[in-house]
Amino acid sequence: MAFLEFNSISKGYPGVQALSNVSFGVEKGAVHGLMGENGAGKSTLIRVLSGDQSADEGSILIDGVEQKYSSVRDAFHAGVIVIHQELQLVPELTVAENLWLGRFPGKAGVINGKTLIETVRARLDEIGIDVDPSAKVSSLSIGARQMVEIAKAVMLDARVIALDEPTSSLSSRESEILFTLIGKLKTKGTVILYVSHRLDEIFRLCDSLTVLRDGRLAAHHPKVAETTREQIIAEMVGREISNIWGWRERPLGEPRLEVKVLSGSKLRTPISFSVRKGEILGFFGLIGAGRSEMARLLYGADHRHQGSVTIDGVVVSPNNPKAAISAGMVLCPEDRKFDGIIQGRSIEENIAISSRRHFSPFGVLSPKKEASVAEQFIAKLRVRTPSRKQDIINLSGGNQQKVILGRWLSEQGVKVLVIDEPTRGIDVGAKSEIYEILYELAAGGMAIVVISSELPEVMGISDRIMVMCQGRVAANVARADFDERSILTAALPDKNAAGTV
Amino acid sequence: MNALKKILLGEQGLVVIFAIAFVIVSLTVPSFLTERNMLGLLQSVVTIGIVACTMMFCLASRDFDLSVGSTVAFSGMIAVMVSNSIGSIPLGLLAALICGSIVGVVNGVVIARFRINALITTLATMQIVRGLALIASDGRAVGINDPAFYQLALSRFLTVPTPIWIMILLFIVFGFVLNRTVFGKNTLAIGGNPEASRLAGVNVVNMRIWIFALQGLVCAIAGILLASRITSGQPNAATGLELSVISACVLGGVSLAGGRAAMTGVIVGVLIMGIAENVMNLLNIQAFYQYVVRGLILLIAVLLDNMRSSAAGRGSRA
Amino acid sequence: MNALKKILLGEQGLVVIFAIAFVIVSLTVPSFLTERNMLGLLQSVVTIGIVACTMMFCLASRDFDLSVGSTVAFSGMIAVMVSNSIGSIPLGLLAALICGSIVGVVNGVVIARFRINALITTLATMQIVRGLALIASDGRAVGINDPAFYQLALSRFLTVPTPIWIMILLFIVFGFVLNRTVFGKNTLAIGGNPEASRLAGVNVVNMRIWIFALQGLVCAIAGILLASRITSGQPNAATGLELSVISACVLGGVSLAGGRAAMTGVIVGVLIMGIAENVMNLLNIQAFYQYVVRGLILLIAVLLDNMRSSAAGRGSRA
Amino acid sequence: EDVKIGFIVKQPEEPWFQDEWKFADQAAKEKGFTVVKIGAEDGEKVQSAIDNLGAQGAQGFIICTPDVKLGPGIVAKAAANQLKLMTVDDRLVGADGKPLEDVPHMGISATKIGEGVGQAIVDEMKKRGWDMKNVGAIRVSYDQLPTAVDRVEGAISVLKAAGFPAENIYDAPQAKTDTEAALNAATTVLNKHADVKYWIAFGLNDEAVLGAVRASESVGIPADNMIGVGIGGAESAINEFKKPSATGFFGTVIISPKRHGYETALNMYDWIANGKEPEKVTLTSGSLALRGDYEKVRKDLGIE
Ligand SMILES: Nc1ncnc2c1ncn2[C@@H]1O[C@H](COP(=O)(O)OP(=O)(O)OP(=O)(O)O)[C@@H](O)[C@H]1O
Ligand SMILES: Nc1ncnc2c1ncn2[C@@H]1O[C@H](COP(=O)(O)OP(=O)(O)OP(=O)(O)O)[C@@H](O)[C@H]1O
Ligand SMILES: O[C@@H]1[C@@H](O)[C@@H](O)CO[C@H]1O
Ligand SMILES: [Mg+2]
Ligand SMILES: [Mg+2]
Repeated sequence: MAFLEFNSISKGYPGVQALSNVSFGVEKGAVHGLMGENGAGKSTLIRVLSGDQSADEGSILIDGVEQKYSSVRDAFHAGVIVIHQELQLVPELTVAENLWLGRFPGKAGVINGKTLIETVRARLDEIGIDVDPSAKVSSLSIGARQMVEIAKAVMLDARVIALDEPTSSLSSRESEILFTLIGKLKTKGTVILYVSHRLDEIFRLCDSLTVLRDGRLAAHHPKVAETTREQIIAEMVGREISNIWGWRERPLGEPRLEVKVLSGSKLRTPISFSVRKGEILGFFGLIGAGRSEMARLLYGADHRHQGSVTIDGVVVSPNNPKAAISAGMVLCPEDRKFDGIIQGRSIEENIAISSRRHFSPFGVLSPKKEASVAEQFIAKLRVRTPSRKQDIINLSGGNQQKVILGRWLSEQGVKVLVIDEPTRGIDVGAKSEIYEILYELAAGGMAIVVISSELPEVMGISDRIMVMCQGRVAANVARADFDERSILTAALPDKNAAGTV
Repeated sequence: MNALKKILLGEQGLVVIFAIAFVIVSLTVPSFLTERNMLGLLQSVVTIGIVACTMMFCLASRDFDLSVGSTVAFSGMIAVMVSNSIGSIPLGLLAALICGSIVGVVNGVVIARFRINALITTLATMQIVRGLALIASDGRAVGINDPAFYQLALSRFLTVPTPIWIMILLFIVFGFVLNRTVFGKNTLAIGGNPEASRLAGVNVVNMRIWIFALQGLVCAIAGILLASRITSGQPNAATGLELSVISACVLGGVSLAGGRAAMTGVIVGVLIMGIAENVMNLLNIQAFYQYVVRGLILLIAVLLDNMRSSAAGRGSRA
Repeated sequence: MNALKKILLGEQGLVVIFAIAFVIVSLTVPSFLTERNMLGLLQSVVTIGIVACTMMFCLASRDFDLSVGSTVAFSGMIAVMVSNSIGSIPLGLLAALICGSIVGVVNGVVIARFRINALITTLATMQIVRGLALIASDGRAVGINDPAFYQLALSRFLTVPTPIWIMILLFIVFGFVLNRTVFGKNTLAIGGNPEASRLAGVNVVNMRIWIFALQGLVCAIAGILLASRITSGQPNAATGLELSVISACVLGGVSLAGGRAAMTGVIVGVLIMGIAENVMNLLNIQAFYQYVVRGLILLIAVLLDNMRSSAAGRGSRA
Repeated sequence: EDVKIGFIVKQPEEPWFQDEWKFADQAAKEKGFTVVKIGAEDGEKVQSAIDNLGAQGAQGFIICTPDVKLGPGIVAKAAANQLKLMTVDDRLVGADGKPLEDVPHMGISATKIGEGVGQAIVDEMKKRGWDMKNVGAIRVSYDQLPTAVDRVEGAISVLKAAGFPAENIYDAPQAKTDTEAALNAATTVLNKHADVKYWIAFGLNDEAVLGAVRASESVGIPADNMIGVGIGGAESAINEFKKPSATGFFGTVIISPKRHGYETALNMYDWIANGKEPEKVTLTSGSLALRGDYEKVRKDLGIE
């Protein structure tokens, strides 16, 4: 019998059967992959495992013992630790406090602040995570926050650790740290459940694999090595996807977007570049390289120190998102939770929030038109939902991302599209569809800026790549010269310090 | 059975619960369901009802306004004092509307532009505006010189007094604005996630200022009607109005965390508050017990609504 | 210059601003900085100060409590009535503490367990508890039989009256609890991110109930001291206390969005409220103008604090 | 036909109004009619209370209005609901500030009662042989309530007439009408004038004066050096007299809720049932009660 057993787990939400009758087992010391399209039920399964949600039916066995926990605390005592898809940190507390939250050490409820920090510092050093334990989490970058989240799981001696898309906001370097950690845990016999949409990672890390589809078990592979990418994709999506990037040559026109000496408080060195009609310009860099900051400055989301942004020869002014949108530029932000989704509102409203001004005479809505736009993008982006009226908060992470994309793709008269991490958390099937949409838009003359931390993605879809490092442009590479090694080298900070650029 | 469940748990569940309660009260409380009492009841909720229209927007966009009571009193005073001194009622009303809006704009600018906490800001303006009303009138009510002013409240159309019509009109207008206009949807979006809304091109600062300005304007309307009904401008009028209005809104399902609001809910909330008061007086319930009963009604109403909505599984992840 | 900037913009900036304001007031307002006036000032903020200790926890965990004023009055009544009827002051005090805690637990259970909005719940209990206080006493003040009860408020230690010591003690205790205990950290965590806290295994429901229970207990302490100071239990005491206490907290930097609180801030907030009142009376400012001045002080205090913290670049994206 | 009359008061929590209601009920029991008791704290509540009475078929009502300037509105509303109208305690005035003579009224003049307070203080100061130049006066004020202003101004007018120096009268504005607020405001005044040894205090009601007395105790002024005279004479004041040793709370001007509650209700009943219109104006007076004689005074007024 396997160490961790799921027995006919079912879980429904109003209008959605998130899991039906899922059973599989994982051996001790194995890393087990969990794959599936957005909304397939991966996070739900993990939430059931973590004691956060209870299954409608079915049971979980660890080491042959049926688990009857009803809260996260019980699960923790049973040795189960989960890192959720959305970051679960308290920004107002320090790193050390976050790591100990829920199980603070101390006598009679009194915390010894110093030991708290020192023990955390020691553990972080040991596992190789470079974060100050006394720093408030609110002062950390997203990447650093993700590392803190991961440290949370690794610091405690758990029997089962589940990681829900841990690398979606990590750079390759930080991902490497995580992979090393997973290797160490494996040797200790810990069971690791690993959710990811990145096939590379699955093949590299996982021993066994389960594929979910529409809440059901689509496939179970006791040995990952014995399957192929194509097979897994087919099991997930139900069809074959041969070339996920699908890039093809496009004619490029006049410069459409021109950016001159742009700088702000988080991006001190001024940046200049331009994008031509029909061009897809990729921005690559490590996390914290300043790409998102550049995009926000470009869009007027943050205060600009200097610089100008011109679209088709017209200067965008004043410096705020509304003006940018009227001038034909839109930004799809990287952080869907804080900058993207509008909680409590329906999918339809989340899609139409910006574009509805085109079909709302005198500010009065036309519900029919709004509905049809929403339906169009729900279908086009394969958003898994029972209805367009569903509250966006009830969607799976990837589906939320798709809705936010839909918001910007449904805009009319867009001349410049800036997308920050467009496929973060999105399944393989939908990815290729999104790329297709980008090519179509580019072919129609749009200038597109894509920011991504996934090198294969930037290389796969861009006509040109600008590499950023520590707030500066480190390289500007044409498609003909794309080369993984040189792009990565340009992105690494150490070399910049040596002044080789 | 299932159909009943569907109705009770649906969007309009609160309305249905309310309707049932209404029928029960009508059958059991003598002289409740008479035309006279109904009109009296409606008149008694005119101020709360009118102000709730815009408070709904304020709460839906995650703001908060404690200054409404003072603004109602202040603009009522202004209407009477200006009418008296200039001798023109229309100019008096205009002055009141302008003053109300100014209070609103000041609130809005301080809150949205200078980014000061709405609770503190409106707590401050609540006191400042009340102080101004007291200073202007030396703490005493100001009588209305021209009896034509009373007609605002006394006149009737189809046997229903004008203030009730105005309240109904505002319910319709603001219901429409909330559900059917970009303004309404943007309000809800700001409440759901202000930063995301800003990035989606909503001018959040301006929207918030507009909402407060509207709130001030609507308070002035309520203040004018109140002055006309009580035939004087009273600097102490409408104290504590803010809590009643906010309760009515929350009772009607408006979320203090923003992003959730519905006009029907608010209307029901307002009516529940009014009916509770009305019925307690009809039943001659002792003053001290009225406190307890009022509190219990509030609790039961939200409990019921909560049972309903959690049975419907809504907001489980919120 | 730079050092000054650092002090002003640092964590303790509000304290520094306050200290500067204090010095200015001391130099300009006659008879402000006398021992007698200082003690009088401190006594005048005892109720607000004591209740603010736990209100801070309540707000920091994203909750809200409007029932504090009623609970203070109610438990004061209980203390007096039970002492009178049993003839034992300790038992009277015990009864008051128990009753206060019960109100708190009821609030907590309804809010945390039944998931009812805190504003509505405490608005309801505020009325219910006030009603109970009125019913229990038939709306009348109840005199204290045993003069020993007065000694609670009249006795002094090192020339400082006992209530002030108790307030200081509670400041220290709750300051310690907030910063140095699991309870305090969990409170901040719940306010900062309730979902994350729940997922980290913090028993959010129990924590919230505990916080409300403490709030009730502390209100009872304030109620007892108040009854002793005014030598009777008064059912109408402490109306409107809730807003003063919440303002003091917010003024002191406690975030209504939860997760941010500091005892020094709250103390400063409480003192600002007390000093404003005291100075206006010392300067003989007319009653109606006091409203305006009080409002302006509130606004200026938050504006200053805001300028400070936005210059420090904190919370730019929050 | 069943007689039903309303009794609307402005501050239902105040013991005074509780008593008025109690005595109205007593009359109702004796004559066999019904009293509907409604609290209405502001003009809007008054309007709906009258509507409510009309709707439940009352024939008339008695009111102590939250503001006398509400007069015309109340008269109009009563007429619209065909209700007979009488006022108690406070008399309605028109827009011009003149009393509405047509409405029967039973009450006390706020100014008169204030004068009573002033007189009691002046007499006692003389008796104790104080030199008014060395005496400080605490005017516990709540100026947003017109009755409160009239009362303290009444007291001040008598003080001044008796030669009390106006510059020795210090304002202690209450933020609310409870004892704690009065206590805090009075403390500041006492501390500001720490050199003054002898003090007098007056205010809106007993609670206000009690605050000043408590303040004097907390800064160590002996009871003999304080003369506070309140208004009302309900429990708050009685409790003070019951204390084992005398406090600075010297006396209170008791006004009788008995006549106000009982007689008005009876008059209204007679008016409805027998068509006998009440007197246009009946003024009652307050009587000073001291620690030594309060029981007797209360008995004389028919309370208890
Ligand atoms: N609280 C909820 N209410 C309603 N539906 C829900 C809720 N939580 C999840 N769902 C639905 O359950 C289904 C499974 O969601 P889940 O989050 O498990 O997907 P996932 O496989 O993790 O997807 P992704 O790759 O996008 O993260 C989705 O259709 C989702 O919309
Ligand atoms: N929520 C936040 N609040 C304040 N600052 C933030 C926040 N998120 C990110 N930052 C700042 O932005 C910078 C980059 O952060 P982040 O890790 O998000 O990089 P990224 O966006 O993934 O990378 P890039 O900037 O190259 O796009 C950091 O310096 C960080 O301090
Ligand atoms: O408000 C007062 C009340 O307190 C009582 O004293 C009777 O007269 C009223 O005017
Ligand atoms: Mg997921
Ligand atoms: Mg980025």
